Amino acid sequence: MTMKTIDDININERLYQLNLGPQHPSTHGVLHFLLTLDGEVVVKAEMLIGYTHRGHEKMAENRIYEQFYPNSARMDYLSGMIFNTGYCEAVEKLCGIEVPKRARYIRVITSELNRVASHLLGVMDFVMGIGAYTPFLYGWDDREIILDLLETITGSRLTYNYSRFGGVRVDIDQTFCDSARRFIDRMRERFKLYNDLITGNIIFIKRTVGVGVISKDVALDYGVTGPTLRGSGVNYDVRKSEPYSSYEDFNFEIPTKEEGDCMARYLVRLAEIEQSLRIIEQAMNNLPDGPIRADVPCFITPPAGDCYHSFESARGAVGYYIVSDGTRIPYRLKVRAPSFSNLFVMSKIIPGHFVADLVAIFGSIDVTVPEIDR
Amino acid sequence: MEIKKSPYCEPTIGMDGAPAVLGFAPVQDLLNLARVNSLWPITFGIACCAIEMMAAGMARFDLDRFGTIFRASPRQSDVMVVAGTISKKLVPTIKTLYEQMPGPKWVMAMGNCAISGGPFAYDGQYAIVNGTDKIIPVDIYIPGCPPRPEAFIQGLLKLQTLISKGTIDANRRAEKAAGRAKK
Amino acid sequence: MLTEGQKKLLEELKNNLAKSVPEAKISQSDYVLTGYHLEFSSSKVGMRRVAKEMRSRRFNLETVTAVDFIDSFEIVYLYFNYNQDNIRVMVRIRVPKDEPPFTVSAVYSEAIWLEREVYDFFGIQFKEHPDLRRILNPDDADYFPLLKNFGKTTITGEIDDMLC
Amino acid sequence: MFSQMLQAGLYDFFFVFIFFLVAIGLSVVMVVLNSLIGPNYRGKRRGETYESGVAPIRTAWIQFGASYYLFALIFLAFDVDVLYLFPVLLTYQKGTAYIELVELFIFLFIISLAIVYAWRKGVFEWR
Repeated sequence: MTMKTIDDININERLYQLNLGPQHPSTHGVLHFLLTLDGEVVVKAEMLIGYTHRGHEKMAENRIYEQFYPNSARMDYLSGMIFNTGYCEAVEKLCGIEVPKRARYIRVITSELNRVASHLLGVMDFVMGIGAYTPFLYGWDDREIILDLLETITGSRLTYNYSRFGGVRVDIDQTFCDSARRFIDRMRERFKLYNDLITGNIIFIKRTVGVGVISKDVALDYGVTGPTLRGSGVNYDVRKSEPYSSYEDFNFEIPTKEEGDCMARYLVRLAEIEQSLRIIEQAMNNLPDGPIRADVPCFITPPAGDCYHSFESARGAVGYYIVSDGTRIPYRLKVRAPSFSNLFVMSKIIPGHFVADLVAIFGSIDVTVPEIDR
Repeated sequence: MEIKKSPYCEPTIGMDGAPAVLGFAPVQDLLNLARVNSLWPITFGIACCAIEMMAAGMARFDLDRFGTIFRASPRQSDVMVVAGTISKKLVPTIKTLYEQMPGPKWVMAMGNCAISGGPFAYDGQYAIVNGTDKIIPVDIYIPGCPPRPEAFIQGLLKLQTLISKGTIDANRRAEKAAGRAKK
Repeated sequence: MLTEGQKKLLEELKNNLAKSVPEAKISQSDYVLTGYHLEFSSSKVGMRRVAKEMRSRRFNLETVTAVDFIDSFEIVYLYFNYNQDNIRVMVRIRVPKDEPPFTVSAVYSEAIWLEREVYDFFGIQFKEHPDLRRILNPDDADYFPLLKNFGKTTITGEIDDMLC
Repeated sequence: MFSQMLQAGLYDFFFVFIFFLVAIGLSVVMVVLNSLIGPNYRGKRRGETYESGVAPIRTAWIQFGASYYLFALIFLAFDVDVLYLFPVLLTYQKGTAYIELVELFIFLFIISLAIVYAWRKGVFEWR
């Protein structure tokens, strides 16, 4: 691999190039930061990605629509359920399939559970990047409950294959709802523990307040979406702006913070867990009964044309752009990965920070690497 | 089924290394008891299997019971767990990390992607390498996509038996196979 | 269906875009079926003027991608306005294979990486791009994977007898 | 030589000498034994500095910022006074139990004043 030297800054003796490279505990996955350091201060940060590029989009052009189910959950495996249902909704929009109400509610419940699990891991990974290891264990403790919950109906812990075109695969029963309610009550008490353990910690406050501030213009310029954008004061959430899968039936707020620093993004994610719990509760309280899947032919053949479906994953606004030429194989399938744009904003805000702050900022932006590399 | 030599007596394939100076079996078997109960894997999570490896390390499945602590640098680790898809861009990194690990070292290929390219292996694939054993010698294969934390722990225990009773088991299996072939 | 604000913004957009890029075809499309409200298609030019227009209205550049129609490329820009009334504008620029288009990274810095990815997959050399290098594939790769003539494109035959 | 040492009352330092001998012996044994019992693999990249899986771009032998030296000096402040703790170690059991302990803490307190001074002078703010 040819190494990149700096083009605009001439290398005088003081600048040192460091690889915060593919294998590093703080880059969640294989992500390569090529840093130009002046002592401890980062002068220029360049991200080299592509270490887990698996060619999802080329695979989509070789497979019929149904064969792309497993791929959709393996792009962002932390919010696998959200990506899976998103892919099904994109193709349903293309074919004009009407999903029964119960299936839409089940999709909302499972997606919100998956969002809570993803936020838990994202937040605790961010906190561990700063040096606190115990919250990571507590976060995983709650996450394991969600994984068991989702495993009872989907059969897998991480890369779900639960949604089908027209609905979902397995119905949820009363035991699932009871254990989900028990989890919600338990999670509500855990907030007090997380606030004492993390938010109140003076070291955490000193390391995150005022670090890595993303202003609204920079966010607009770099196409940042998701909790990272909401931390900078823009209340854009696809579930509210373009309600899909009957999100308009539930009332929930979009938590936003104005400061735009690491602490703001952390607090936004914690508040979003709270909102997701509210959505799950409302969805389970008035869960309509009825079929869980529309009668859809075994292999669908969407009409020629293209469509773009946007939905909200734990990291931002994901979009499936499908161009179909009338056959059973998509002509082109493009996935808009929010982490791709969220990561690029770092090359704008990192210069001037310490190397240790780079880890804090990177953790607060909460990125999944295979979703960037697709 | 050829009798597999125990790994620490023979340098792994493709590595110019010398076996131990004090390489006699009783000394090494004694040391294996220490090596078996302190296998330190390198934190080298690539994709989805990395999350399951993390889950195995957490409080519920608790890898510390087996003396397994995740070390960040290859200088202090014995086991390289390749957890995830190996893309062509990552191959030089994996080789470098493997070579920078001190002996005795073992490799666990975790997940279908590391074993054979998994769900991404088809004949038009341009981006990934179909399996870890095309780059570095692998000792333990853990199937699953992603394998459950229990499967990762079972792979770890299988590696431990491979180390401590590696030659004895292999020889016994070889004799049984030879016996069946004669009948 | 379309709120008052969205209708007004749509009208405003239509004549502004028509003014700035006269030779383009602008049509309103059904949001429920296609996911975008306004469709703007032109050939070879116009992407920078549209980008400036969108940037002045604080639209967010969602994605830049390309589709390989054997004889020519179609570069797709998607703009979304998340401030007040949400409108999504689909911009299609039909570009012949040998004539590279201009970059919009001067207006939207996010386009630097998005266009690098399009170059990485299709080989479209965006003119005036700050540093057009490969981003996802290995740097010494000599192939452009998402072209229709690269590798195995369709395996319909095998799927039919395999599945049905 | 041994007998003069005894009369000169340096008998106590004999134990310190054994302490150093054991320390040096232990480290030598560990290094030698390690290279004997373990197999050594000499891969191509074995000698290179580890930089998270990628070949390092330039060597680290460049001019460093002055702030790094200040941090090293701060460490030295406490490192030197460990040497002065050895005599306390030897005369520990002669007086009553608490005298040496209190003297020890007074000594440490005075040493840590250097740290407080450096802190006030703003050594820890990275410039």
